[in-house]
Amino acid sequence: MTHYIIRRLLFAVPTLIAISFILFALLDLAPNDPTGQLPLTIPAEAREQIRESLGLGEAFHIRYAKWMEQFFVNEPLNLIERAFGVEIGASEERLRLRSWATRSPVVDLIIERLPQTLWVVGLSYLIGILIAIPIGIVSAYRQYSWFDQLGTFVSMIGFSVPTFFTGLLAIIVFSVTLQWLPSIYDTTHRVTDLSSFWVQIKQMAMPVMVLALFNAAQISRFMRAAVLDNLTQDYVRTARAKGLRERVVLFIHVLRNSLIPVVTLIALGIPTVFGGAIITEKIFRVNGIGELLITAIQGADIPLVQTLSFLFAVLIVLFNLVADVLYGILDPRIRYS
Amino acid sequence: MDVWLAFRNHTGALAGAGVFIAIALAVAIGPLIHTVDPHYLDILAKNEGPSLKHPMGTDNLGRDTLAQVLAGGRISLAVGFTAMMIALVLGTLVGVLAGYFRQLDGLLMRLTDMFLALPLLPLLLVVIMLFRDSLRAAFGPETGIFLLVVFIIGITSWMQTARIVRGDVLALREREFVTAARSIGTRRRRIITRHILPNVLSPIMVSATLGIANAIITESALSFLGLGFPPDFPTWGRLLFDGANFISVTPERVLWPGLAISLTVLSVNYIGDGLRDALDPRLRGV
Amino acid sequence: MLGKCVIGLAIAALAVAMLSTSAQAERGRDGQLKILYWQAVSTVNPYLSGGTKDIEAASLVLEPLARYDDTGTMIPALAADIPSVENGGVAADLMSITWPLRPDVVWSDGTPFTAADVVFSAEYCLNEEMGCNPLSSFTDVTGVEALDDHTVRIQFGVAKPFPYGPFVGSNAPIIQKAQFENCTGTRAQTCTEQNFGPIGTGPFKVDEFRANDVIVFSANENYREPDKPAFATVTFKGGGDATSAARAVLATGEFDYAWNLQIEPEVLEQMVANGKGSVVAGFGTMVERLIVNQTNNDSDLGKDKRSLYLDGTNPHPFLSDPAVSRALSLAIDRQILVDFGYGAAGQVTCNVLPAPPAYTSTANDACVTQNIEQANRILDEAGWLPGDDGVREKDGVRLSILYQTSTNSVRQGTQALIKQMWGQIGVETELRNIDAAVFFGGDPASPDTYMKFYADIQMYTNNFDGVDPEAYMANWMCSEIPGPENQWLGSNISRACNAEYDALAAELAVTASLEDRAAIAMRMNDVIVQNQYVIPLIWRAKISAHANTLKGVRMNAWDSEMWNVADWHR
Amino acid sequence: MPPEPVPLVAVENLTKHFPILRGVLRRQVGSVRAVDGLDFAIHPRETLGLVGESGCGKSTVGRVILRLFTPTAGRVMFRGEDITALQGEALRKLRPHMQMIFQDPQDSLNPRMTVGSIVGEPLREHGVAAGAGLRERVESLLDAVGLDPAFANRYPHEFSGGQRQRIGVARALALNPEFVVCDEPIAALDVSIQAQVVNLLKELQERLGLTYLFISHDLRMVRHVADRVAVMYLGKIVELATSDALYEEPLHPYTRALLSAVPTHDPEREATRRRIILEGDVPSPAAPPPGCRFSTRCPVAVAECSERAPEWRTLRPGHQVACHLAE
Repeated sequence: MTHYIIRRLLFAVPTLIAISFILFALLDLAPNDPTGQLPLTIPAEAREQIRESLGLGEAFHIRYAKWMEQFFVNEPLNLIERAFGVEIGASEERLRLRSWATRSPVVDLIIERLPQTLWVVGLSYLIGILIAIPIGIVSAYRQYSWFDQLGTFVSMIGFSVPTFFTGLLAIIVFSVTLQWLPSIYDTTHRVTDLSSFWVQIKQMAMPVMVLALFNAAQISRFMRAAVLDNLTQDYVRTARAKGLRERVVLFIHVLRNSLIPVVTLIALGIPTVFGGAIITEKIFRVNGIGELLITAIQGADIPLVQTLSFLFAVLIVLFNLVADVLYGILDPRIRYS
Repeated sequence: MDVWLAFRNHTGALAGAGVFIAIALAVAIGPLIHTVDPHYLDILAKNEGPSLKHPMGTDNLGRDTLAQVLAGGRISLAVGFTAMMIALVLGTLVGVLAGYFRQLDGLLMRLTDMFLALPLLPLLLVVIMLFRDSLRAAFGPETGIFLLVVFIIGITSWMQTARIVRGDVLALREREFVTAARSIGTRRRRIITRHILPNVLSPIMVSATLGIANAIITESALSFLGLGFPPDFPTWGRLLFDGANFISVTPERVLWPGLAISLTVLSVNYIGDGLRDALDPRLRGV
Repeated sequence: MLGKCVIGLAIAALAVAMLSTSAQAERGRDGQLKILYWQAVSTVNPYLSGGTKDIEAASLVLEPLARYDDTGTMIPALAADIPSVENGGVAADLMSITWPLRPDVVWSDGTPFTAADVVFSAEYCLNEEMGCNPLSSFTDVTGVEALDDHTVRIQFGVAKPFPYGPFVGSNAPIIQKAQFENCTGTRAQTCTEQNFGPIGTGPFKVDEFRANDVIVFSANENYREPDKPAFATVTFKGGGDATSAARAVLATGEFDYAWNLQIEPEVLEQMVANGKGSVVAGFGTMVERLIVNQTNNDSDLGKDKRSLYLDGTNPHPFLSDPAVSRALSLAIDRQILVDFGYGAAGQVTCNVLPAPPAYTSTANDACVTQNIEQANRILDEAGWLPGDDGVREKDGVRLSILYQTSTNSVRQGTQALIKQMWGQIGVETELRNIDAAVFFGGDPASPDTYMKFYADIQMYTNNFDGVDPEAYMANWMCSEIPGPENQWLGSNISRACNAEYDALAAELAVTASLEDRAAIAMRMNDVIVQNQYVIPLIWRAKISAHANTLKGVRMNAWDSEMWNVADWHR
Repeated sequence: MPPEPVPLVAVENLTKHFPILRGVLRRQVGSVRAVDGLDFAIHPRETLGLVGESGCGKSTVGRVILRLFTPTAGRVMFRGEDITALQGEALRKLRPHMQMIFQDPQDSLNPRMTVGSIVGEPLREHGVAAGAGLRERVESLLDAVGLDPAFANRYPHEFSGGQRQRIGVARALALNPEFVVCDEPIAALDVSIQAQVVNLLKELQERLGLTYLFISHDLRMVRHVADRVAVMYLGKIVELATSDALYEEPLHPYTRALLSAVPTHDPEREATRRRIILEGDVPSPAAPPPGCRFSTRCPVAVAECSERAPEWRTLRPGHQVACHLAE
């Protein structure tokens, strides 16, 4: 197993280098311009000068090499320095990855955005899973019962109605009409006591529920399918024939086997938690990573887009590995040696 | 046929098929009955509620919502199905090849990882920029964009299917009935089509039903980014998006396209369920 | 974290306590002000950003020497007075301007504001390695010197009939020398701390800045007017879209002020009906217009010819016929466009130079009324006759138009309406919308920029800063035609070359009298409009909304909307 | 013994090693010697039993002979023809002549196919029959294995274990093979059913003139079925004899140990039966002991055993053994 993991990690290196190159080249090709968002009144020469000042004058391969150095050497060193309060070499001289729009180090922006994304998107993922698994089990166990029909119906609605619509609906009901919940997320809010905690809960309620509905819809479908597949296996029949209690059959035998594919699926979905939820974040102004990415794309903030996309790629590759390892651990029939 | 008999006994599937056929028929022949031009702007009749002339009301430019929903349905259904088929075929192909042929596994799975890890938004921008003009010249603005949209959605949504299928194929390959087929002298192609594929059908069916919904919604996101069909070209996703801001002015504008999407997805899902059960003899008639 | 919160609470409590004890206005008495800019602020240094959002956010902190009020009149800010030829502040040869500074101003850190800060600000922007955004404000500036601690003279290389470019208006305010001294040239980009939290002289100071998310301001205790600002803190939130921003002020009442609400009027009206807030509009110089391509943009031409002027050898197959473009303009019912997409935030216009009033031509007002009949007649007479499919054609050329604009729902609606209007005169239209970042981006490699103009007609808004149209009107000179030789960076997007126009532009540059300047500018406007290089559609207002409890808001189209935030109160 | 006829199947030095890939670079660090240099022959119409503990490589032997695996070394002769290197279409052409019956009747039947199509698959694949002819043939096959031909439209899950194994048998017989590998065909069945299946196999052998390689760990059943028996230990055959000879007079200590665990019907013998308990575990096939592979557990081992591999000796007519001590 250890060898397998090391091998996969080694394989990940060329994959990631390939991805980094594709990303860099792709975004370089893309019809984007850092001065695109500036008003038309700014004259052309000023635009040109701004471009120059952002380092766009250099050749492609030099910019790529610089980017790689910044990403793999400079920024990690900065993070280490920050975390341990030490100084490694000439830290002031190090070239940092900077966002074009804000001129701030990209890493700082990401660190600033991560907490709210993890809270909102992470929580919604967790809640989505917690809702989806029981629904999936019961739906499959009582296939075609009213519960199953209702569950299928709700999850399909959840899946088929885009979040820009459910979010809007939630705002109209809970913010405009009932005036219960705020429609705008306050990222500067600090939880210090019970009442501020309550405020936090209230402002997270809508984005979390909207996203959770969407997540739950998807996962519950897979859970249901997995349980259905297992319910018809012979070992279930055998277990029942042995006179085991139905609860034991379901929870010990069926559930354990059904969770294998679902757990992998869940692991595969974790990078999306870090990636944020573009539309939901935008609607409720959670201003997390997803919002950061879409603003960067719209504002042609190439260094930010490149870095975020690549970080995202790294996470995906990593969690792919995690999913595969999990599969191996959970399903003893599959061996990696 | 057995499958049809079993499918017929599946109430949900039958109802789903009924609803789906109804939607498809409405979209196909509806415009022949309700002959209002969906592109016609009657600015004097904007934001109207339902009436005999406009059964679903009009939008803020005075376009007839029913006509738009019908016209949009043609595009959305076509996009949904074609894109789903592309994703399914690609995903299944890659999954089966990777799972069955050990030599291809590493390569194909790295490819899948790469596709999963590539950021789609910038990719779409580049692809559309590079190919829009040539496709537009070759097929006209609408067909050209249709091909592009369908291709893009298909090519960016096959990876999950591929992973799931591969996992199942890896396990299936070690099953004795596959060895049995080999010992009989069954050709590889047939082993895959007869023994492997039918046994990975249920995850594929689930992927397919989710895939249609995904494609219809992705199309709306594309329209939103200005990468999809021309702006005056209605699709369900676009109608829903354009109507969202008018939810309190003319709720019909979001109600109907929203309902159309949900009903389609729901009915396709039930059909998928029914098919899966009908295709799995262990579940048939039990 | 806890500390900050407690202090905030304490200030709020203090404010409430003070309000109850004394009727006299106290700084910070009205607690928190919540402002929503749906385009989030990315930096508080306006020299590094040309974005309106960033400039306006910075205007809470940084101040210029003079600013424009809501009528377009120049009023002193950090200056003691507005210099003019009459009061001797502007040299008779128009080669320099001398600003007297207020002596009583201190920075929010307590240090005095002096002429050295002004001189530094000019040097900061004029540094060639920096990539300064408001560089155009400093055009022709050859030197800035401090005559004494509170007098600054700006020297120009040419005679400047309008010398109020530098340090007037919020896009080029004064920054503190002490803070930015080590941030000049290439280092300007890396001074994150300074760029995110500039020390200013304005009513507020930055407490916390989160790029593209939120800024927390608090009242500047060293602000020169002791009873201002009325608010102790300002939350300046960003993100989302215009509709939901309007909702947060008008429907849910969560915020006090929402900026730039270009949304369908009926949606806005319905929100206003909640009675929580009001919509304010300010008309400046923004005109939504159609740009008519005077050159052939056929995709078969290849990149060496497509949409290139080539000294007039590449005319558009039909739009260069004045009859066609005239008919296109006549066929448009502009009032419908206003009613559909702008409501109170738009007016029909027939000019590319709609304001200030002294500059507004009345020669083209006939365009206000749609006239399909006349348009058809013009086309018939010019020999453009309907073909089998109803589309007019002549000598095998069909009146088929590719009409592009940026992605934005109002623009797409406008496109659809105009397409139908043109359909009535036998003109076929294909619509295309392009993401704004691409469309307005200057990437010379992209075929989709408004500068490349690979379409027959395109639509967008343009305007000019301040009140003087000289630079704006210079856009349509022959030398400004975009092409590969200038990386498509020319501003004459129509690609029209008119000798009369160039002569007028040259004349404007040397005319000092305001009256004569207005006459020339109006004539230039008429040349553009009557030749249909540009078809003006709508005079657009800046439109924002504020809560009914918020008093003192005076919408300003000539400067930052936040120009008088010090006067805002409950 | 009658004079030896030409064998139907013969293997010479049959070897199958599975590579062990280890480490980050997936280098081959060794191999699992599942089958290590076997020589034996199977004669027409006879049943050769192959017994041994699980993991000794007996299933691999069956699969290598059927060329489901390609041998690492050695030769496989079928009807006097070398089939070791056959590939692709040539191999496919050979398939009808040699078939296999699997251990797990559940797993060896595709749950998504009807019994009719499972049994009919080989016929269709080789173009033997189609349409009505195919159905007739399938029905007669089902009938031959004792199943109701009307069951053709049913699915495997509707049958009991024994019935499923009959389906497996029917499939194996569909192409009229001469040689059938029965890979523990009864191991997964209830004891009551085992006899039925074994009897079916015997009956079919007589009727159709089949040749069996009967792989099993059940010595009693093998005695009942097999004409000759080969005993395998850790990838090698240690003893080969007619089944009577082997059971009457086992020469190899391993065979003796195995037999000692089998209860007999003879009360007299049963009374004197002394169970030989083997010490220790079966060594890993990746690192078999030097010399005689059984030497680590052999109750009678001498020094020589762990130094030199014993020769394959014919001690009695038709009774071969690989043991230094046997005589």
